[in-house]
Amino acid sequence: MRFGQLTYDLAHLLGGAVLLMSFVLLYQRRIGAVINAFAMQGTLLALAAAWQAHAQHAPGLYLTALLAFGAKGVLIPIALHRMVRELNLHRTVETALGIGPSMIAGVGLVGLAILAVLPATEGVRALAREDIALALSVVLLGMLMMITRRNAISQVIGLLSLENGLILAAIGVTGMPLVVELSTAALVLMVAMVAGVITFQIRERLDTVDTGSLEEHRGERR
Amino acid sequence: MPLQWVIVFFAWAGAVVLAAMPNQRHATVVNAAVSAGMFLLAVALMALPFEQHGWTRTDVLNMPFVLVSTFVGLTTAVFSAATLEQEGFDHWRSRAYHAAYQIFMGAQTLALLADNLGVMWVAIEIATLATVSMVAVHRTPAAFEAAWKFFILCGVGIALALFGTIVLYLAAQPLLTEETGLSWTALMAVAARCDPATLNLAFAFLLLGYGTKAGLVPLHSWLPDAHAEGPVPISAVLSGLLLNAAMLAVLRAKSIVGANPEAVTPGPFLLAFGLASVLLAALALWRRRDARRFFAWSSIEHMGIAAFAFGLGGPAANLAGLLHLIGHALVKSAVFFGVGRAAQLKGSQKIADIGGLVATHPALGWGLAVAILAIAGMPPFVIFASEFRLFSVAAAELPWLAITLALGMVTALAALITVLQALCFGVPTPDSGGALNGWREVASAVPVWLHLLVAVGLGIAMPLGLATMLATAAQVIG
Amino acid sequence: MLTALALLVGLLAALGAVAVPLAGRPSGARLVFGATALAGLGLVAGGVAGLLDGPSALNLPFGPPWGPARLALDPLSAWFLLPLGLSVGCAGLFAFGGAHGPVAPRELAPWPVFVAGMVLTILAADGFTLLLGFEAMSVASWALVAHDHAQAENRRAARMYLGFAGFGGLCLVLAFGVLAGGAGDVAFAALRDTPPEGARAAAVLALVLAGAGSKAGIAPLHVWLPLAHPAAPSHVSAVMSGAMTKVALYVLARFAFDLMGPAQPFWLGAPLIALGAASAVIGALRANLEEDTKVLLACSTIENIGLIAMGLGLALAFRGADLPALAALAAAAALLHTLNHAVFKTLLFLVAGEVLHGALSRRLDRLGGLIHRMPVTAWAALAGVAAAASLPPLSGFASEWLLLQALLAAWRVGDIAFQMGVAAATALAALAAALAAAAMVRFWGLVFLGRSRTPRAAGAEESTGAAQYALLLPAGLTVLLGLLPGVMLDLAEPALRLMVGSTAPQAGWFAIGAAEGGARYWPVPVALLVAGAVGLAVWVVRRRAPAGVVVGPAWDCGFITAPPHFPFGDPAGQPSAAGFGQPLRRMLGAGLLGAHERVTMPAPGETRAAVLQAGFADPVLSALEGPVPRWRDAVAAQAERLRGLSIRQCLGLTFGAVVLMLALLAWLGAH
Amino acid sequence: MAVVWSVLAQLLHIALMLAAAPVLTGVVRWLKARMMGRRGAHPLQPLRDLLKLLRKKPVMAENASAVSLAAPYLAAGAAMAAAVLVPSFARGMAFAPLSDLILVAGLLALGRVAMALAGMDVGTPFGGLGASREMSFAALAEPALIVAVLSLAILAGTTNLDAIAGAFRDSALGLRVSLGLAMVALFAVAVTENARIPVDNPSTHLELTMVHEAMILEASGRHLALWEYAASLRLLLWLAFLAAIFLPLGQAPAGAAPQWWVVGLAAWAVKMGGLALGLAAFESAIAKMRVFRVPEFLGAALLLGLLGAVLLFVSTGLT
Repeated sequence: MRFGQLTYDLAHLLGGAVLLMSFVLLYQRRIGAVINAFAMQGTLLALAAAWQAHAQHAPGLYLTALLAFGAKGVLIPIALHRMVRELNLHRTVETALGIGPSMIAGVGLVGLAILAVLPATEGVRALAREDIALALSVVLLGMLMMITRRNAISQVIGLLSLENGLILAAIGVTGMPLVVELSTAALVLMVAMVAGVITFQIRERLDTVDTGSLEEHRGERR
Repeated sequence: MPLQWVIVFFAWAGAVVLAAMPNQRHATVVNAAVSAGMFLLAVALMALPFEQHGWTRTDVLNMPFVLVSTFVGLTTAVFSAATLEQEGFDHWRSRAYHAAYQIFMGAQTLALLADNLGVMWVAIEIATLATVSMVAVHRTPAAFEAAWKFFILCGVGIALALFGTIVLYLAAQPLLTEETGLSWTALMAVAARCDPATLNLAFAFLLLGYGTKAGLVPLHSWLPDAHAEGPVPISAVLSGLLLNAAMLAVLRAKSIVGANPEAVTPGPFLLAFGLASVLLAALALWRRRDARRFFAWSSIEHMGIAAFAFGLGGPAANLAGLLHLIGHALVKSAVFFGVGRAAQLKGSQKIADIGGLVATHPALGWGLAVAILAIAGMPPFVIFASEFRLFSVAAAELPWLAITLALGMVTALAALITVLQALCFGVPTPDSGGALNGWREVASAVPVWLHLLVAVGLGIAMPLGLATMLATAAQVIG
Repeated sequence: MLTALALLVGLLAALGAVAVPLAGRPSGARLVFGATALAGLGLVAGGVAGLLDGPSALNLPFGPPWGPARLALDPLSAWFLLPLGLSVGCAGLFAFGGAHGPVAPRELAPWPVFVAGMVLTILAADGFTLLLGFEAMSVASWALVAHDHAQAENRRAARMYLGFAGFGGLCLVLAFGVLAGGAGDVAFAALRDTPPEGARAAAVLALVLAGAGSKAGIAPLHVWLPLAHPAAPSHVSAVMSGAMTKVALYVLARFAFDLMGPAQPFWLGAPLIALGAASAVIGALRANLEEDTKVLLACSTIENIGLIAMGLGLALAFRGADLPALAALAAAAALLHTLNHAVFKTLLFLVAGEVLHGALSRRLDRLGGLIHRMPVTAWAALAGVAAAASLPPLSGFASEWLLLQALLAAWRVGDIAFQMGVAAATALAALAAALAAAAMVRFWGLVFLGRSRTPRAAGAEESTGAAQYALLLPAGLTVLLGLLPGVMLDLAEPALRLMVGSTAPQAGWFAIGAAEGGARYWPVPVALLVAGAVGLAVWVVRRRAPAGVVVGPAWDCGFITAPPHFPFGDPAGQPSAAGFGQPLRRMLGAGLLGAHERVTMPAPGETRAAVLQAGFADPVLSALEGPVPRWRDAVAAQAERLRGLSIRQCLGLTFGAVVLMLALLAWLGAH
Repeated sequence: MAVVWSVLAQLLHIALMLAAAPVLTGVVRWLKARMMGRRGAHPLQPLRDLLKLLRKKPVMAENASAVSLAAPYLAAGAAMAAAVLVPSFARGMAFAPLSDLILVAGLLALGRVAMALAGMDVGTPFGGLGASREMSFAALAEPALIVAVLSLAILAGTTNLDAIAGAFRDSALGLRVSLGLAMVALFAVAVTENARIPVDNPSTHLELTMVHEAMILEASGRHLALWEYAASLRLLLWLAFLAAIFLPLGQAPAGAAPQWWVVGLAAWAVKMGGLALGLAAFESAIAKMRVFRVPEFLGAALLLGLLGAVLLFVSTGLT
């Protein structure tokens, strides 16, 4: 694959779109919009996976694409929407770092990701380099979202978006063995996490299961 | 099916059986029996020639850990059988606990035996999921809190590790075939020719990812609470086994990066993490009021020491690190048995509520006292040997870092002594129930002393075969 | 012989294990103590044999995971077996005599292990084995210090003790590491092949001083001694003071004179001399102020360890300045004082134990007049006291004479700064010796002379049998060693040759000499001279004076007569422990130990009594229990802020680590 | 033959020292009295006192132990032994090889300890007070003594008193600042050791200040005689010591024939007389100092001694 080829361009485009959606996630102020943006990102990821399956002639990746679409494009967003509705959560995103600064930090992280990948010699194929830079950016933005947003839902979505970055990296590498298994396993982890959020009915933040009981146990300060 | 997989699936089959067993008493026995079976299988595996086989491999590096891990698994199961009634489980939770225990043991063993880094990652993920559920099993707010923190932080950690794994493959991809891909053996073979910059990136993420699981500062925040809130046996296996598996994963990554002369030297990173862990833990130990959290912090310190040893590199320091991991697994689980049992007797795990154990419960009190001495690096236990080796190498190669490390260790030692005397000496605090009848009382103390005995044996009279294995392994890590 | 000694170590360790079930039996304790007493005898035999025979080495069939444990017996280690054996033998005998019925296992089981650890340290021929023995000795003695753990002060002592032990062990490991220089081979034979130079040598010495010094009680790492000794059972304190500190000095000597090689500069001895002098003065001064018999004796141990350290430092300096004969003189002083101190300090601690047993107190202010109730103990103690006060012709004087001779010759090293420093050290050594004499007078006078200060002291009972022999034996040895130091120096000759490559000036069996043709000390003629003079006085007095005495009441110095409920007189009418120490507390204590006195006078007309508050504090101990923990807690409190983080903030830490790592990689890639 | 002479000289020396001790004390007292304008007791009065005391039966406290009985003999014996070792009119006497300075200091310490213990035996407040002060002062005097000895030992190369005296007499050491400083230090030590003014007052029983007398308050009869005699001997031996080192002129050399002894004896008598005069003058001229000023007095002596040693290092370039 080289520049100018359709395979490459489309893969690159889809990867870029996933990254763009990460920025959209950071930009949104309302929970509902965040969930929708995440669904969009999941769908784009599924598309990227499907395209890679086609390009690499790896039928297993179709399964990954299907799972990604099913879980992240449809089911998890629906579950989160329901949760927001039923628990009557705040509809706005509370930020620890404002939207503007988050965006700037995000751009900085993308720059960092590129700088970190840059030293890779030309021996590694360009696609892989670009691909890894994109995926790394998505991962970092996901983490950024986790630590700069106060709402539980936003934080979970940050984690899920981080995981999207992983899958993006995995599908981009030609011949990656076990890619389906790994992506599935990662998905299981994420689903378990979402299930945890929903079961524990975590309303405000991931920190808080029941704020009242914490002081005695965790702090050990008397 | 090769024996490696037999062990893993033996445990998982045991998990299925245990999940279906309604009678808690029977389940404890079956649990111990399954663990005994695993231990025997691990011994049998030692007898077979070491080889790579599919996704798994047996080599000098992982077999000592498999042996120790199944041994600790067995003694923990025995301790668990003796004291489980103290945890006050209903039969559902008992089922969940036992099933999770065996799922964890299977996954843990698989993580150690895995040759394929992807399989290793999956195994560690399963182990994490199993332990999260075990930490939460008491369903108190604190337990939920601890489990949740554990879950989130380690979830992110292993996500990072997966990213590292993928990048690692990317680095080696032009040189690998689909069949051998992600195999550690194959990666080691081509490591020297891989793209160094990509390798660096991979190492960074593997170190941070598995380092989170190993509890290295600043990725450690989950560890103290997770160790303190689950049932007692879980603290023992978390500290004794899971940390080792994570550290072994770091070592596997380090050996690959280390094999490439153009990539970054992995040593300084490990040194930095190790030193940070020791220093922070040494200070944090002074602020603890909860006995189990105290020893959880001590685990952070010891992982830091091991990381420091591996960071130093070279056969001598690596041997020290391996010995330290093994010694820590044995001794720290003994400490958790002791302190957990004491907490059951006193009805509280606050240090202030436990006191004078040697006067009222000599076997337990002295066992705990000796175990804490052992964890503090007193002879003739294996941790003494490993710390001796580590410091005698470090003093010559990195004197200032060695002195800084020593400063941290002295601070930690003083804290350990203070707590040892607070728990074991002085005027006994009143018991609040928690007595065990007949054989259970004995069976709850035997694991402590057994571990200490083994630790002494490894410290000053290690079987030649094992010593040779570890020495070879120390050279493999590089 | 070495094989037999190695077996002895094994047997002692096994005895420790067997002692747990034995402790419950009536005769179990006697068996264990008797066996250790015999082991002490064996150690002395082993030491003498090792000095007479050549060196031998032995590789054990087990050891650390990377090689065998190595043992060796050479003259230096053989010499240190002598104080160890004598101390252990006497202490074992004392405990044997004092044991009636079952003893708590925690008091019995660590005892043989303690002894085994010390022997192993001395026999070790590689770093690991040495540390194994060293730390085993520390841990076992810690258990003994903590045996009466219901008392908070004992727990504090045990904590401090074990902390110092761990610190010391760590320093020694680092010293071995620096010495081995990365090769990681810590066998002594390999270490000797690569002697350190310059900064490395200084680093090794500093680490050894911190490591072995903290165990030996060299200032400023001496503070655990006065805490730990009173907490341990008497026979254990005797061995801790008499033998264990010597084992630490052995480690020091082994490093400085053997492993570091002979080609070291003279200034390497300077820190030893300086710290030795400081220990000597601090120890002796504290011995004058402490009010507990065992604490007093422990402080006196600090003083004597300081003197021995000075001897070692001088030997090091002389060797570096290529003055072998003087080096041998200083080393001889150190070795001889090691042996002498081991014997008389063991004796004195056993006396303190006997007094504790008989009069049920260690406090000077609760004793008194015991010479009437415990005459054998008193006279045996007097031998030890006189030796500790370095009075001729007892053993302490002989070795301190040698030390002073070495100090007086130290100007020959040449360097003007060294000369000035050593002149000051000479003054300090003399000060310490005289302070020790004052402390010993205070000890013996307050315990055995005067009137009983409590009814319990008045009703004290003396042990008979083995416990008494355990006092008489070292008392006799103190006299014998004092009269025949020449014999001991002859015996020490191979050890001196190993240390400094030369032998002490030969002066025959009945004398010791400063140098060829220099001053001599002849103990036996001196003893005869004094005896003759006393005999003359007796003869003259007998001839001229009437026999017999008139007995009357003691003059009450103007105090009112004691009321009838004070059958032994008014205790306040006798000098108290604090009162006896007052002159020195005012003269020296204020400067060195922060001693203070405050008088609170009631206003005129008030009926309140005037109060005199006096006290002192060892500055090192105050620092260890004051500012150091405060700094530690302050830093820990800062570190603890990490712990108050929420999960999100913890993730922030992870995130920060990732970003930092990536930035680092990017930077590394760019460069 | 030389052996016989040395033995004879030694015996003569012993007799001389034993006999001269009470006389010297008497002379000093007499001189002091004269200087203060009193007539003073006969110089032989101390000897008469001794004989009188010997004839009296001692009174002992009920709870006195064997220490009270034995200590006077030991103290007197130690003082005698020390006095025997300090050369007077001749060098190279039979006991010359024994006469080590540090040994002499040790023997004096032996006597001091015996006295302190005797003071504590009965358990009276004064006895303990005296013992405590005596041992404390000695602790401060000892370093000054040893530092002064350091200067001597550097110059003579040995601590043997006989050899030092010989070296100072035979080799032309000349006048040295160091020696002067050492002498001042030694003099201060001598004053302290002998319980003289300004450290202690040998003729006072004022309880606040006394040291030496406090310890022997309980002694009487023959015991008191022994204590007094030991004190006289100590004074004699210190003056003899100072004379032997700093005024070596006229001493009979080792192995010399008896005719030299006459010269030596005469010179010694003159020297001792001079020193006694000096001591008396010194004591008459100054007042007793407070007890807790003694450390400063002895500290100054120590510093002077140290200064002497250091000057020696510098001036002679002993490298």
